[in-house]
Amino acid sequence: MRTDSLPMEDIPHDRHVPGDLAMWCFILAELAVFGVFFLVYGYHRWRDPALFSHGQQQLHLLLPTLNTLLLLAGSAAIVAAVRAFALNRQRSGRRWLMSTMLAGGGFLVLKAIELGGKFAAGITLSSGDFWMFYLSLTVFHFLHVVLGMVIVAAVWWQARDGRYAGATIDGVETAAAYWHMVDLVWIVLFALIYVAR
Amino acid sequence: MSNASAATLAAEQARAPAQIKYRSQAVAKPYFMAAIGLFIGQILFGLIIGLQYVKGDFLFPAISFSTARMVHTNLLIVWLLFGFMGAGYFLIPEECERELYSPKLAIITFWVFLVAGALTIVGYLGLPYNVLAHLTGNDLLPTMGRGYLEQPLITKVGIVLVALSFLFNLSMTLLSGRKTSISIVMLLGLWGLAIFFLFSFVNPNNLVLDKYFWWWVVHLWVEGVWELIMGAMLAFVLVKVTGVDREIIEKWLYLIIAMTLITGIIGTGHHYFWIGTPAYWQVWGSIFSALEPVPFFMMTMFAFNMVKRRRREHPNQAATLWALGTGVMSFLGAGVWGFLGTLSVVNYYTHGTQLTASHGHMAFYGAYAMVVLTMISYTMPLLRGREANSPQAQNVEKLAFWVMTLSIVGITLCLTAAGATQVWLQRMSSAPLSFMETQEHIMPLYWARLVCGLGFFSGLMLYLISFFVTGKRQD
Amino acid sequence: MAGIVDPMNTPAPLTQWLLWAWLSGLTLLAAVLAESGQLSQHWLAPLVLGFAWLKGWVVIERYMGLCHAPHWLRASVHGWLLLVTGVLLLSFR
Amino acid sequence: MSASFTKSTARNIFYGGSVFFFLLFLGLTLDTTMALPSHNAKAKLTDAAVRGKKIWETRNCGGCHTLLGEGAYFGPELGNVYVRRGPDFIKGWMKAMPTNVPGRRQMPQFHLNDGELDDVVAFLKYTSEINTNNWPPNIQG
Repeated sequence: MRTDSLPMEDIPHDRHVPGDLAMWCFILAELAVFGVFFLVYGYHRWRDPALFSHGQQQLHLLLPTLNTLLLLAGSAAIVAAVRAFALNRQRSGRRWLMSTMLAGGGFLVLKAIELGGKFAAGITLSSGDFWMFYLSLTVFHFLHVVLGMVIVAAVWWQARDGRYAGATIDGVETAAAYWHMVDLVWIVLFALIYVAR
Repeated sequence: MSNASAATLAAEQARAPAQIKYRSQAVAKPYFMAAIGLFIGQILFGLIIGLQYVKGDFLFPAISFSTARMVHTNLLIVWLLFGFMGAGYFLIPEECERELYSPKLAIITFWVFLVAGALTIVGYLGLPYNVLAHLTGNDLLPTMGRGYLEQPLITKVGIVLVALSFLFNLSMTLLSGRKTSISIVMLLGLWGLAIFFLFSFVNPNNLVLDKYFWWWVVHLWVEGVWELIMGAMLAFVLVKVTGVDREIIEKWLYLIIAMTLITGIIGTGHHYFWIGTPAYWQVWGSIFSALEPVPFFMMTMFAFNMVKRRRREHPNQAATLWALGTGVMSFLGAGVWGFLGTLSVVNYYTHGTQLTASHGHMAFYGAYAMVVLTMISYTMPLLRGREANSPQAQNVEKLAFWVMTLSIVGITLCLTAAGATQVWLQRMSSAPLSFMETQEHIMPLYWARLVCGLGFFSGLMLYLISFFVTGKRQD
Repeated sequence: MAGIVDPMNTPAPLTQWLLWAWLSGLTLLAAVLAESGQLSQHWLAPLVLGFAWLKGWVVIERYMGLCHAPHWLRASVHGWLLLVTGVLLLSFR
Repeated sequence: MSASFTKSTARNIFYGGSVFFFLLFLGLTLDTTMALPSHNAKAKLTDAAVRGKKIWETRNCGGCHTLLGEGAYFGPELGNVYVRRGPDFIKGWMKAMPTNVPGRRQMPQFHLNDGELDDVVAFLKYTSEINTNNWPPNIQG
């Protein structure tokens, strides 16, 4: 399968791409999308700081802070999972993957509560620039957490069949890379929309 | 009809050439011939409307601009569809390693499509458009009179039936054959083409919704599923002419089309800036469509990389040239020229000007016309019983490549300058001129465009001639 | 085999706990600073964007493991983080 | 450098990414269709305007003109022509076609009766009321 991976892999401290290169292409594309979204947000905020501050004042910090902690915990758990599989500790690895999914599930529940409140208050994408960006960015990110959970769940499922026993743990690393990307984007999003007001 | 097609089929099979792997691949030949014929028709009508831009009353009222333009754009779509179908009939049996499910059905489909297409064009030219609409049942379900979808209702239904017959034939072939990534991507693209065409039957009274779903055909075709077809065709030819390991080509194919759909689907939003849709599309559409050049750039790099890593010297150098040309010109036309007007702050001034036309010309030629010509260039010699044409014939074909490509670059540059003039005089000036006053200022550029159009036509004639150059065989 | 990961490329358990505590601590600190209202807006935005950069740096280097990755990849992701936090910093005037 | 790049991962990203972004597109489409009535509250789609739209389509007006910037670039933008020229000018213009000035671009005579001309005007009034986010930049279209 790996027809164009280069030789010299056994040299110690060799530069190593964590996970599949195709996934890293996807990650870079996703980062580009979010990056441009953030820059456009910055431009609009710069043009009308009052509108954005006013909108931000109406956001509560409790749920997003808990959510940040949950995503970070999920990331920490998947790092532990990669290490466990690298050491061929299958049971432990699967448990850490499950922890990541639990953390992600918690994120989704809290986020749904937060967004539900906004929708109940009649806020939509057409409720002005701030709410447009708030909803676009958070819902878009929310969907990425869902996708991240699907990927981790698929890896967890394969791990049950011993797919990552001994030979290769590419799949775990690939899923972990995606999860960390989702986390990284949220770290910026959290600072940008909720905290920096 | 069936007698005639059976006879044609028998004739095709009788001279099934040695070089194709499966005899039923020969059904691709009439499709490609029809494609080239309709391509010539498209360019002739392009010349007529190009002339009408400078001599406003040329051929009026016999052929008005709106009619000639409709023939120009509809022939474009139809010849590309013929090209895709020919490519499908050639590619799928070879990839699936079995004969086509039903060559007979393919020939029947060919004649139905050709006759329906010809009748539609005759209707456009021979009848007033509203009479044609009335006679063909537009009052039952109004679908006509929208760009690219001007076909009468019965033609649209015919297109759906032709597409279903074609897809049935290919899908049955694939289901019982070898399933390669290239053939799966090709079929996914063709199924997507058929499914999104169904939105041509959606025409709400609300103009905003009408336009909204019109783009589900037009944008999701050319910046969505057609790119899967294009990618699969290009990958197929590259596997053949470079001899690079299929596994490598196929994984790049997946990655490129993944990027295409990731950026292109939401990228539809760049059409939703000013048609009465909510303002947030300006942000969503700009962001995603700004990234649409990425897959085109990857496609270019892909084509050049594979040719650089080639493991054989294929005698058909013309096909390789077309493949590389597709990579470059689709990036320039769809990627770069598309990007020029895609950000909402820029598009506010460029929307609905000749700048859009400049992008349209180079993108359609660079991506879709060229990929079909790539496929024809690779397959036609095989369908005619040889691995490659003689060097003399290939030289004529390569010359045609350069004349057509440079002419389209000329047309694009003229139209870009025309669009910039429009933006400047009509939209940004402190004392804006009216549309028609602005047009007067652009006349020299329209003349230059017409000259480039004549250049393109001569290139196309050279291309046609290249099929009749015999010369000495290399092997 | 490309797929086999040197376990040394992943942080050891103690390091993992420390990284997690550091990231969570920065998060809580940012939230508390914002809630307390002690800081003026002029200082809050640069501070929390700085925190975001610090956290992102840890995620990129240690969680994603890009400290062991080829330089083009590492630089791309770090460049993204710097660009985003940097430009956003400018947007708060 | 050591890296793996497998076809199966690339394939999964293609399928997953396409489904993901298509579902997102459907979501945005749903939001758009729900937001349209309030976004275009001013645009009155009367019966006459609906009839006018059919006339617009069956005379292939978009073969020469743009409407909200979409169509052909041979004749002027007509989305805002109701504001630019007014109803009487539009009807008089269509009755006077073609001008038959040598060398000038010609518009066909469509032989519309007065009722049909009123329908066309009603349609163009409707298009001028659509909330286009302030496009075009000026009255010239």
